[in-house]
Amino acid sequence: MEFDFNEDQKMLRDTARKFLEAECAPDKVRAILDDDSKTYDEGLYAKLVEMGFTGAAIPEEFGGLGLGYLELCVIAEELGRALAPVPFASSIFLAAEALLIAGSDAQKAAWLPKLVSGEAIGTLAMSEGNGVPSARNTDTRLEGGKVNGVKAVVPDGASANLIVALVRTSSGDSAKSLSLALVDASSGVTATSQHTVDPSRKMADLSFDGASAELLGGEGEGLSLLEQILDRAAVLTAFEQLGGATRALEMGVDYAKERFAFGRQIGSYQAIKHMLADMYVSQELARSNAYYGAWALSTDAAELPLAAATARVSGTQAFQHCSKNNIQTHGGMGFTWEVDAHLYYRRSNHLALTLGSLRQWKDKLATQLEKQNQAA
Amino acid sequence: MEFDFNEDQKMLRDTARKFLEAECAPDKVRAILDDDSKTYDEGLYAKLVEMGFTGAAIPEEFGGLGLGYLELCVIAEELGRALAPVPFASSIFLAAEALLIAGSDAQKAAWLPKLVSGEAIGTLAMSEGNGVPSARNTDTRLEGGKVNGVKAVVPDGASANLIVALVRTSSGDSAKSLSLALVDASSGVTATSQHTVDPSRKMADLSFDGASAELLGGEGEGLSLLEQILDRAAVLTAFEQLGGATRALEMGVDYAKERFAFGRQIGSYQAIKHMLADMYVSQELARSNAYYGAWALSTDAAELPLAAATARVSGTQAFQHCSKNNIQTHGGMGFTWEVDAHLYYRRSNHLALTLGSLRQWKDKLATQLEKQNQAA
Amino acid sequence: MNFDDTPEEAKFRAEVRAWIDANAPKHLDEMLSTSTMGRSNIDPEAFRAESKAWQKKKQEAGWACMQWPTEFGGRGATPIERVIWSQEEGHYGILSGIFLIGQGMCGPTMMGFATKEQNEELLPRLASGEDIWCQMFSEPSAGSDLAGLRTRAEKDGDEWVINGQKIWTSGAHYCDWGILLTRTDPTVAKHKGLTMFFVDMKSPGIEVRPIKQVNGNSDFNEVFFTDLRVSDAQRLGDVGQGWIVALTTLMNERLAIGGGMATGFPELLSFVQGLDFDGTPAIKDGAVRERLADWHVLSAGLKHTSSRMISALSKGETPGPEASIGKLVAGSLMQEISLYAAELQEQTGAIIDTETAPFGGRFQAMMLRSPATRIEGGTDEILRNIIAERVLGLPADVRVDKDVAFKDVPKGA
Amino acid sequence: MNFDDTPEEAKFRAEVRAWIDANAPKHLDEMLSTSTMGRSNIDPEAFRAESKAWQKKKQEAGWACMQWPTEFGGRGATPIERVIWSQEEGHYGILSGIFLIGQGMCGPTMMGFATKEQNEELLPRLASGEDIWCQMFSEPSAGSDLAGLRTRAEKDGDEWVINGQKIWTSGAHYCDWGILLTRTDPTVAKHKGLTMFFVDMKSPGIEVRPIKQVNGNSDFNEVFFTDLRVSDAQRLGDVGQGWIVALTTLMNERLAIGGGMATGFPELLSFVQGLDFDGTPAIKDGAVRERLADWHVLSAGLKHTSSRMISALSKGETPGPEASIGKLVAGSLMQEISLYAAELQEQTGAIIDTETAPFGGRFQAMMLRSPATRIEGGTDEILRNIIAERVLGLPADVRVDKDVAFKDVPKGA
Repeated sequence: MEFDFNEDQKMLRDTARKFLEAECAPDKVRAILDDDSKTYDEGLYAKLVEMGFTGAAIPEEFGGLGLGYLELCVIAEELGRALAPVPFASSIFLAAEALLIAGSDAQKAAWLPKLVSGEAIGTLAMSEGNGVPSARNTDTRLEGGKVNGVKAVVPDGASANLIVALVRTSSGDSAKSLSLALVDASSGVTATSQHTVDPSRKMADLSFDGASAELLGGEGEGLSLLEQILDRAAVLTAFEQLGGATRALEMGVDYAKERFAFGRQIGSYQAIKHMLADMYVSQELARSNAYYGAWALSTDAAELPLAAATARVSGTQAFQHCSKNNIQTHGGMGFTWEVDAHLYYRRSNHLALTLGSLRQWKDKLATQLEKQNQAA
Repeated sequence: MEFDFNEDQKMLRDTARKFLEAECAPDKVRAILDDDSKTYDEGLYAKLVEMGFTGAAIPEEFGGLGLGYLELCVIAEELGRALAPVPFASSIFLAAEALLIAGSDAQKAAWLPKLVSGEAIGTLAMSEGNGVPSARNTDTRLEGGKVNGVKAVVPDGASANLIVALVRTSSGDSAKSLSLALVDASSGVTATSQHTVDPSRKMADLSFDGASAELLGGEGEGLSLLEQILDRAAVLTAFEQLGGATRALEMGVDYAKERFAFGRQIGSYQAIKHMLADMYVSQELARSNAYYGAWALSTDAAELPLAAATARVSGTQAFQHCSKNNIQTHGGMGFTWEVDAHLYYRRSNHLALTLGSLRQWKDKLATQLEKQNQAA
Repeated sequence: MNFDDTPEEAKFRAEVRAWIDANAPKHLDEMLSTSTMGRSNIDPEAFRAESKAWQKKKQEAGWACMQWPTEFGGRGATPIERVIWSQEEGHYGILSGIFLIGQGMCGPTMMGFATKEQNEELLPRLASGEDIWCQMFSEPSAGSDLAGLRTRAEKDGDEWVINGQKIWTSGAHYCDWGILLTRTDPTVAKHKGLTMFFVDMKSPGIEVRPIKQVNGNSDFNEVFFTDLRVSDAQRLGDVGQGWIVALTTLMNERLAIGGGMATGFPELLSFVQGLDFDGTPAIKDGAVRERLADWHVLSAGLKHTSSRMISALSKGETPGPEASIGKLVAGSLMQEISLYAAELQEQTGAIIDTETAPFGGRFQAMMLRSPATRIEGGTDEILRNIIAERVLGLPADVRVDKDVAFKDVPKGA
Repeated sequence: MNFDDTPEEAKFRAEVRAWIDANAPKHLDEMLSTSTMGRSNIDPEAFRAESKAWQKKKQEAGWACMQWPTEFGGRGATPIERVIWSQEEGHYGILSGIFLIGQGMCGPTMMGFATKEQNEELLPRLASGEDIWCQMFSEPSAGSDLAGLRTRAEKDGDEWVINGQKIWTSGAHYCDWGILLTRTDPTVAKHKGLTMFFVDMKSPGIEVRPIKQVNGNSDFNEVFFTDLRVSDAQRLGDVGQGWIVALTTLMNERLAIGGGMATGFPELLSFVQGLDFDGTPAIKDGAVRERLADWHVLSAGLKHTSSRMISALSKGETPGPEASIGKLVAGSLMQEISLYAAELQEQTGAIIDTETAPFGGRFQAMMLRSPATRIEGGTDEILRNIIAERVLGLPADVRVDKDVAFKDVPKGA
């Protein structure tokens, strides 16, 4: 059994960490956070492309390095740790994976190299702001190669050139009335920025007004393809969350060692020690669950839907728990703008909402448990 | 505003506490706990009758003192605190309340004086061991003045002379197919004792084989009457739970002051201090919620169903929380038979199950919130 | 057990109600009822003007500073009358927020330790809203451990020269006066070397810098003192007795806070009632029902606990440290509720704009404000210590700084 | 990242599997698979006989005490081989429970500190199951604070005379040998005055009294020493070095416990699958689904954490104090699951009889056993301290008993 990353992957982690420590210090994050006019750090994203990170799991024929998902997981953890203010997740975890899952050879050839090179930014637009993505909640429609409708709070919506959108291709409430569309955002798409909880990862409403589009995957397969995309993205995002959780825990531990009250380090008080110990526990469980997700993703195992839901719920809970209690550990300083603790709190809540809520994922998880147990 | 017990009621509390400290020390509880052949402490129950406690809320015309529900709440808290091993709750909170709610003058005159005097012990038999009491789950039937069927794990089932039973009076799954029956247990009823989590409050399966019975309340009103009985019993039991929670907290605090580790009282460690502080908080919230229930019960307020469900959930959670963490505070000694901590843990779990589970009561509570909000 | 007023209380309530009905600034009703935790829909200066106007009106009619003696502009009311007033004042009470520290904490401290002349000059102006006061105790390295403060005051003739820094000073940027706790002797144990003053916030040597909080507001400030000179006549209490004076101030803080803490529960219930999950009402979902039940238990428990305290006040009793449970429970509860509500809002739960966020963005305001609630005015950890030690009688933490000269206490970086 | 055996591991696993398949006591399958936490469906003496028989068979075939050297009856296996053995042994491993302390803790301590002759005489009998050993460290006033123990050993010529009391001694009533930690010098700081011995449990001067636990079992004992005489040759380590010796023993305890802790989750999932709420499948209820999801996250997290540790072992690394999370999470989880399952069982959840309780009374067994899990072998609080101090590097608690002669340390009543 080698339920761990191998030596090469660990070296990649070290490389990515050092790179991001140098290139993505908190002031870089704040530069995007504090500036409504900037959608992401273009310079940083260009360097990530240069490092080959965007193409880690994309086959060489489409301009990637073809390393694999384990390498991409390693990179995701480091991006999360550094709170990288770039559309990596939207472009790579969502759009590129959608193409890999459902794209024709021509679609892959047209777009994947651009996503890898950063020439194009992609994203996934599933929600219309009224709850879960479902037939009932989807009005945006694809007809005659044109998309019309509005998608709400799309991650990196204002930066994207390529939008994978959940659209209606026939009427009615059946799941079969929905498909995925590949929308070229160069015309007929208007982005309206939204102020959201984490302005270092911008979101926007997208209004489609006869934008050119084609089907991605079969007609009527929209929801089942979406599930597959989200399962993969959930594992990758779980690593991003894990990186954030780990860093928030470290910040809390460091502060608890530095800060004195009543003549001793606050980390010597059990209230603080045990809060940090519990953060460690949730972070450690999230790590183990993320690793299992990575194994399932990298081997395309039948366990992927359960592993993905478990990694997603565990990662979301751990990041929210650690970022929240990192603020608590910092006391008064913790809720100032000046201290970085809130950056993690923001990101944890952003990531908790972009791929579907805990409620949705817990429900998926329970559905998988039902299936698993019936099979056994 | 006087959201508190008055001076007379507080005097009654002192009297009851002193009486129970003298007459119901833990060895009395253990005498029942350790002896399968004893269903309850008959001597103690006789003395409680003598003190007038059984008749506190029963009108004078039926042999009671006619004081009121607030007085009964005060007594309930003290019985809970002392873990009194007697069928007080079954006989008074359930059977007597059922008679007061639904009984004819003749039924009340026949039975209430006996319940007050202890000549009869009553109980309520609702479940048949297959989940919530509902039409679907009820097979026991009343026909021609005779009851046939089996009721499961009835509190004080083996001691009861009078059984208020939920029975089927017509076929079908409609709620209207159920009624309450007043069953004389002197013949045609066989009790089979069950070993349960708290043997200081025995429970038994009851098999009815043509036992004599009559309707209690209108035909088809079984479930709605049951709701009313349970609402009242929930408030009274919440006080019993509150008494237990308070005592478990006190035990934990006392032990934390006495016990030394690493040269100081374990109560000086924040892990223990804060655990006890959290127990205090849940106990204090349960107290406030129980008081509100007492107010609603004593004034027959429209808020009773919501107040009862809130008091029930709060009381159950507080008692389970305090009894569980009292064991934890005691460390190794906490899980020995010899130390009294487990008596409270047992009782907390017994009381959590006898009037319907937390799940049922949370559901009722949510239903009341829906109604309240719709009305507002 | 009842919720009825005594005849005197009922009479008083009727009087209050009639006056408020005739005089309240009803043009502010909409703004006040949609303001949420840490965010109002009006700019701070306009808000302050409305606050001062309402305070002046109240004071002129004898409804200001209920608990103060009449000679200083108060009413000399009983504690229960004060509770009745605030029940009836309802959301107009939000306007009094900027005076709370001055009237609730600084005023009583002045009454205990300033001269009659000083009080006669300053307190009526505080009661009528003409002046606003702040309290300067906390420092960057003295939060929970307040007595660890380092701001130095050194005697120079009839004056004191003060250097140092305070933090978390609410409203310092618009305050007229403040009370200030300083260290006058670092060679004795830390509680013994403190001295209290009151100072004119417009004095030279005081610089105020706002602190931006996580939710973007700047309700608090840093205050820097550079050779600030304060007359010895403005000393409150004896030299070295500052800790005792500060305890008077803080005792009043806890009572103020213990009142009714917002939990976010009514908002959640109301939001959930209108929500559906892809065609099914959210409130029919078992998981939602369980959360509502669990949280109603906490929220109702706090409300009824508050009724118990009011009943005690009504009998002339003084609620003790058990009032700490209010903030302890409410702070975490609001945070949990805000995160859960955002979860139910799915992707739109990320929006923080009042206009476009679901439910007016109230849960997002709570999400960004509640972390501070769990810290300010006593962290969750300090509150649990207070309950454990003062209510349950458990032993205090081991204190390594006891009987050590302040200058020798380990302080870290 | 994979779950595959290396070729050597696969070969070893095949060998183990074949031997177990040919030799395991399959007549016990039903009893072993329905035994729950703290309760088996067979009487303790019969269980012990089966345990000894299986141990003897294993030892004769070279499968006992995997990690011990062969000269003392072990196999000299690698840690990963030991893991593979226990994965393959499956529920037959329950039979080895009574040898765990002896083989896992006492044996390694003896190897470190007893003479070669003593080990050659005693250890093979322990390996083959002929002898059972116990560990006598804890005392009524020395639990978490183990080094606060009071049992006195005083030198008398070539012997030591021992008086005092131990508690929580697993299996003392049927044990043949035990290791015993005593205080030989109360005038020095508490860790410095301890000395370790091994003793024949049948010696005069030893009295064993069983302790009845909350779940009705008596797995533990009190052990009283009255002028017990032990030869100085049975001393393990130097006089005053007992704490160092004990740490060797305890280090082995944590590894043993860190393995795979039962949580009750698979049982809950299986129970819920068969349950309905008045005609609707329980598993369709939102609240049930949320609990299953939340608890699966913990239970799967523990399982995969254990896989990570096994992977580390497989590479020759030694898992550290992070293994403490297993018991910390599993103990509370089992308690919560048991209470919730009883809740779902409604009134019948109160029944504890195996025959009549729903689901064989397994949740009730957990309800009465799990409080002990949260305490034994390190309380939740001690485990959090270990994680905070040894994994996260946070400072230790303030120690008032450091550098104080044991006799002067405050001990309460």
